[in-house]
Amino acid sequence: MVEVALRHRFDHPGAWRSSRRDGFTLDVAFAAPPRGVTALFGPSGCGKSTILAAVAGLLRPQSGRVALDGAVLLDTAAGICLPPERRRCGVVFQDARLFPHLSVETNLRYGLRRAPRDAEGPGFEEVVALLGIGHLLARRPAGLSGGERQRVALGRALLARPRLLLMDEPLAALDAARRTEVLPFLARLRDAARQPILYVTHALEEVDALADHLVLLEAGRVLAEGAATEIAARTDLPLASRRDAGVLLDCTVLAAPGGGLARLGFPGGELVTTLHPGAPGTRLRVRLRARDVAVAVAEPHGISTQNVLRATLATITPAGEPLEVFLRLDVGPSQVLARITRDSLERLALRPGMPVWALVKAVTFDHRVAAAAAAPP
Amino acid sequence: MVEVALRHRFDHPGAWRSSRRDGFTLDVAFAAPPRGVTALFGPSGCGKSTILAAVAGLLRPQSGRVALDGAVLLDTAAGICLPPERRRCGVVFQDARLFPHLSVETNLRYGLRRAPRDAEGPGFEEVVALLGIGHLLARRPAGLSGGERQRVALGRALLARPRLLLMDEPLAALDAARRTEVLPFLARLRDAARQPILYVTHALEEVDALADHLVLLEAGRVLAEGAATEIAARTDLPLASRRDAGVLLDCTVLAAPGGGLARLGFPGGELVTTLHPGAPGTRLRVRLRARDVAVAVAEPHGISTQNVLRATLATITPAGEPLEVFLRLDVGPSQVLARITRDSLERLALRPGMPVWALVKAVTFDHRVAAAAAAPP
Amino acid sequence: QEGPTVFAAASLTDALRVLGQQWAARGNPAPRFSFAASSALARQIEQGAPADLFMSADEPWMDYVQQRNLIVTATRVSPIGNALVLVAPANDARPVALARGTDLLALLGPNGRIATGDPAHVPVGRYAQAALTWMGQWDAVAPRLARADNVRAALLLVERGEAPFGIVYATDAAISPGVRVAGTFPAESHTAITYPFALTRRAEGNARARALFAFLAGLEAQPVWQRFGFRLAQ
Amino acid sequence: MTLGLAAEEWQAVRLSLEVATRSVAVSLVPAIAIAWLLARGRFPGRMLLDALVHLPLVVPPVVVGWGLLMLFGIRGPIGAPLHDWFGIRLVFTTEGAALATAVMSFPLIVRAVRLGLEAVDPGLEAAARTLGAGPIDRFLTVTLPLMSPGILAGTVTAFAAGLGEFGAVITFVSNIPGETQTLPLAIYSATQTAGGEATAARLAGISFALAVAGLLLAELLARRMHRWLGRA
Amino acid sequence: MTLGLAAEEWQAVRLSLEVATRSVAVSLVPAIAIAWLLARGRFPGRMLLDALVHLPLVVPPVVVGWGLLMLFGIRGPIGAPLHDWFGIRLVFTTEGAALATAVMSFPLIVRAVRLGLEAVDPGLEAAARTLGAGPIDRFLTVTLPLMSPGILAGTVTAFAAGLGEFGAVITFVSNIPGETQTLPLAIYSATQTAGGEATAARLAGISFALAVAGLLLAELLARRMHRWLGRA
Ligand SMILES: Nc1ncnc2c1ncn2[C@@H]1O[C@H](COP(=O)(O)OP(=O)(O)OP(=O)(O)O)[C@@H](O)[C@H]1O
Ligand SMILES: Nc1ncnc2c1ncn2[C@@H]1O[C@H](COP(=O)(O)OP(=O)(O)OP(=O)(O)O)[C@@H](O)[C@H]1O
Ligand SMILES: [Mg+2]
Ligand SMILES: [Mg+2]
Repeated sequence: MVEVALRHRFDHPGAWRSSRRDGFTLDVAFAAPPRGVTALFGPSGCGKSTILAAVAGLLRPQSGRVALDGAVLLDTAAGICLPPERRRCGVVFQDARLFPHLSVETNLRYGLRRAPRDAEGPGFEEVVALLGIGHLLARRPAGLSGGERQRVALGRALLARPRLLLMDEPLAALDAARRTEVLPFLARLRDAARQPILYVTHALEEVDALADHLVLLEAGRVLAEGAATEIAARTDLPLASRRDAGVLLDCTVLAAPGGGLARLGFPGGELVTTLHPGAPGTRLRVRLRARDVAVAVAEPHGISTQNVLRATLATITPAGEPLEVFLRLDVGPSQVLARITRDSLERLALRPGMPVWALVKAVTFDHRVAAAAAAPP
Repeated sequence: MVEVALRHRFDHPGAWRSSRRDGFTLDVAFAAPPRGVTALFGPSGCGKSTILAAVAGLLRPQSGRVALDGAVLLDTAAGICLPPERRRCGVVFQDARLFPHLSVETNLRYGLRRAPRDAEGPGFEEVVALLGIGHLLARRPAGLSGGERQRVALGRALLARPRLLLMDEPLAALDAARRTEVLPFLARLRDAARQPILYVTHALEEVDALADHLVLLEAGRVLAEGAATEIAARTDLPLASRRDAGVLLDCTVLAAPGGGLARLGFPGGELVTTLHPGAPGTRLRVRLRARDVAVAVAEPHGISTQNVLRATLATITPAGEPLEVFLRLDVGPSQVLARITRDSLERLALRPGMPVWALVKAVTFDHRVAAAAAAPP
Repeated sequence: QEGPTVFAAASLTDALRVLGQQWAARGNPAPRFSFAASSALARQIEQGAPADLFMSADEPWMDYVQQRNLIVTATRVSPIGNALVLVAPANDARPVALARGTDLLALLGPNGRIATGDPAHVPVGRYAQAALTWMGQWDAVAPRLARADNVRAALLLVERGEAPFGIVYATDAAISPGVRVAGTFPAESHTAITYPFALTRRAEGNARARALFAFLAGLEAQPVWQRFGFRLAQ
Repeated sequence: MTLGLAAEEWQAVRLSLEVATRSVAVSLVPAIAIAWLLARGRFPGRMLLDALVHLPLVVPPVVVGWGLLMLFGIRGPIGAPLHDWFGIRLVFTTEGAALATAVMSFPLIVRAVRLGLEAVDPGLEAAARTLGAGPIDRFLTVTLPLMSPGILAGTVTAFAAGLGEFGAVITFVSNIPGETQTLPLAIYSATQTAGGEATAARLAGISFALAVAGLLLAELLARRMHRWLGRA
Repeated sequence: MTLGLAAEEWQAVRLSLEVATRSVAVSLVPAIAIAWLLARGRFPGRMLLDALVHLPLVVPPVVVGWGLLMLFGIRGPIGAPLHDWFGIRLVFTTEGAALATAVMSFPLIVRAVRLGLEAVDPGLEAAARTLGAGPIDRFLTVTLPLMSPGILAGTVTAFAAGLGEFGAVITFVSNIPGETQTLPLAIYSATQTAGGEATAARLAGISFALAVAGLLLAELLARRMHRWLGRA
């Protein structure tokens, strides 16, 4: 359990001789579960890095408290402020921050050598294998590509045997191709890590692939906090106004996709997809974007769309855009969001409680994100 | 008309004492039309920036020729190599490169003051209004946000009255929110510019919003070159293996969307969308992603999907993923791609020549990109 | 009113300051002094320095400028001289008899040094070398010399107790409260210590310079020279 | 307000300031040029030039002064034509003191300016080129302003060192009050006088105070400059 | 192979190298400490410390030598206990020459080291902290290696300046062949002798050659270092 409560104000003196004094106030409190990834999600400048710095001890907030499984790292009221080197928070920075004068191996061992004897964690070989960096050990950081660099940074943080892992947009500095390359390693690390992870990002696909718990931030405040699937399903948050808004479905692979389409089961139904999610039993979370869900009032036939799910229209809510609405559909115990036009709403005379069919194309899912999200059974 | 033909090799000496000598060879030739935006599109490290540098004169290639409307800027065979300051190529760099010691206004006027007397181009006030930077004129670059900085850089390049505008990933350093903020200004600039623009990017949405002509690069070579719409419609290029592959449709706004859905006409059909594309007559290009197109062999009823287009199945081609295929659909004279599973292909017994219905949700289009892509009538 | 410019050895500083004031007090334009090492001054005169009078601390550097025809040879005189003394720190008062064969090394102890000017180029060092050679001590004492840049620096080393002995001019010993004269070298132990004065070529027709020269080399200046410990030439 | 200083000593203070200022003034432009050559040039004799610039640091100041005397004395290969054709005499003048000081502080100023130049982002110069600025234009409007922190640092160090320059000055231009007797020479003269230690210490104190003032001013300027360049 | 040099002159060369090397060796650690204080410290006397460090640059070397004699002489407040309790004597010894040289080149070395330190990315130090490295640990394993180009630059400048140091050395330890007669003192001696010009020029040439060698070596080392730090 990671408890974080922080208050801090930055004053921006503004230009010289300007009397304008604007600033930034951070005022947040949240708790992250003792295992899994808690994503801090929000737009640029909302205070994500500031929170991470305060947790790591690199910034001393004006007031606040940070506790990790009951151990107090910071408590301004009690005058406690452990220095970073005694907090045992492994940090993965956006810009890797590998030591340029040390080889990859020495970088990796830097934290390991300084970790307490009795600290538990994966061994050197294990981490190297996990991240696929065995062939880089003798090289210098300067010769690495961006993606390789971030993988080494992940390994270095993990090998310091931290009690808490902090990651500050570890993929933001990478282009799309490199991001795709590193995302699966992050997912593996999430599964291998025995400690909680605070993961800062402003990319939704990283939340989809990695986050169990989500803290939604805006302008220094917490907008919402909860399980990632719950938050994604809410239509009252700024998240919902994104074009790619939609629910996250926790699925289990039902049929081995040996050459055929993968069948994913979720409470209340099944999805047929062109994903390659691994062996049956693999757990997998997929984002079902609301805009990719069509509804029909009669069961359609002769259509390429492969997923036609029986559902009940639960509620109709606005969708940010004036011409669109969200339909919340109950598919068994699960909920699915569909984005349709007000026009269609009227044309089909949709009312809450009506039985409908939800139509989802099998090709609609994001292969990269899903590949990363897959967790072994 | 911009003619570019370049050969250049970088040797990477490799690590010290390593005998491995790898390098990078650029070998490209292409011609950009005399007006509009030509996008150089390709993955990181494929040589895009190198091409731009050679055109601007900041890099002297081992051999090559660059001509602009018949005027030779570079011809290694003839021993011609104009210095950058005499090429009159306005460059917008990824990192803005504003002069930190000069005010925004002085930055803007830097190139203007050095432009030939008789050079034509928009006036200072015009550019400032176009880019919405009037309120920044007295400020220093250091105080600007990333987005503001790029807008000033755009203005500075434009005011130098260049014969050719070169932009090297002007949005890459910005986060999603800032990108959205600057994209419309780029679109405005494209419409206002009287000179050709070479635009380097590896973001497909920027190609969608801006590019008329596309040069597809990979590992230092030109893979394909042509009108952006043509290239997008091809299924034999690496582009097609992207999840967001699909055709670009050139549309004209038919109905004013005063509170209602916008009707966009394209040769052979109409699309109903929730976009806000401006007054009737506005021209607009939208990406219709293949994965968002479903097909039906019988006309569906009672379905929320609002666009049901009569089409003829022209060809069936592989789609990168083994379980998926592309259907090329003729909708009047236009072509649309649909991505469906092989499973559906067999289930519906689809064969070339069959009449089908193409199903497209009205909410499927990307509002940000479309907003930027809209050109006044 | 610009007075004449006098290039003078640094060891004449104190006395010349007083003489300059006296000269000015008589209604003459105050002379300008440039105090530095005789060697530097000689070279500067060679390079056209605006010196009207040259007052060297030793004869060889005056010879140097004379050979190069830079002075009015007829004016060259050596009106004052000095004595060479062995000094010790003021709190360590033991007279030393300076005669042939005196065992200076024994007096110096295992580590002690004699501070004096560098015999290679500082005049006082040259006189010291001659005197020590006369005493038959040169070979023994030479490795024990602390060769200073100028007399004052050598004096300072004794004042601070760094060197138990120093060989300096009587004039310097007289005005330093930190040292005491342990013995005076016999006049025959070294060539006479004299300060040659001369008018430079450029001042040949300069009446003011000639007048000042006459004053400094003449009777009126003698009390001041004596006050500062200089000996008058016979 | 004489602070217990004789008129001659005040003169030395004034002269020292003048000499230090003039030496910085004359060496600034060549130092910038040489720093540019060393940082940007790719020519065969670069290392040799670098070594030559360091020369005054390596040989004793007296030797530098002596070398200057040989070169610029009215019988010297440079001094003779200067004197005969233009009537310019450097030896034993304030100008000469400034020259000697400039030569001595030259390595320090070049080093600082060079570091400042190396900190200039070549990307900004490239940007200026694409905006139509030719070599001199972009040097003056972009490179020079951006390297100004280095120039400032060099100026301060050179000024401070100029206040203390002794060996080269006394050898080259002698020790003439009001003309070439700067503070360090006055200090030297004081040490040559019986009981002159107090005067020497007082003058050294003034020297120190001047240098502190210069450093303080530079620190303030540097802050302002960094803000100006947006690096604050 | 005597290059036409007398044994005594060879001795001066050897001694110069020794003095310059030792002076750099003794001043390196304090210079790093002071550079660290000046660059990172936020304490009231920072400006004063900065000025004090510059002091040897500002006052004439002879005065520095004189000051050293007052402090480190056997009657001085530092020299007396050193001598009485530890039997250490600095005046007239090679160690003393190294000390005087070290003091004189101290401002140069501090300045370069400080620039090197300011170029170190504090982010890397923060990274080391989060990996469990305490203050000394991270200074030794991260900060120090990363500031090494600045240290190298400072070492070279100080070494070059050390080869030329004169005024402070001759005043503090005087000129004892084989003990304190370094190259500059030998050169000075030669220039003060009528007809010594040739010897002086020859010795100055050796001085220059040594400095060039040092600079060359440093350039090579710097390149290697930059590659090592991945900045090539
Ligand atoms: N040292 C500082 N001094 C003053 N203001 C600061 C400082 N650090 C951060 N800020 C301000 O605090 C706010 C939050 O910054 P922070 O870096 O935490 O944002 P972020 O959410 O991490 O953004 P990004 O996604 O761009 O990294 C910003 O407005 C920023 O300008
Ligand atoms: N100055 C250089 N020396 C050596 N190699 C270089 C140099 N500049 C570029 N390269 C190499 O040339 C190739 C192409 O580089 P370029 O910068 O043109 O790629 P790009 O397409 O612009 O990539 P990005 O999208 O990352 O900016 C890369 O492999 C790069 O390492
Ligand atoms: Mg951040
Ligand atoms: Mg590029």
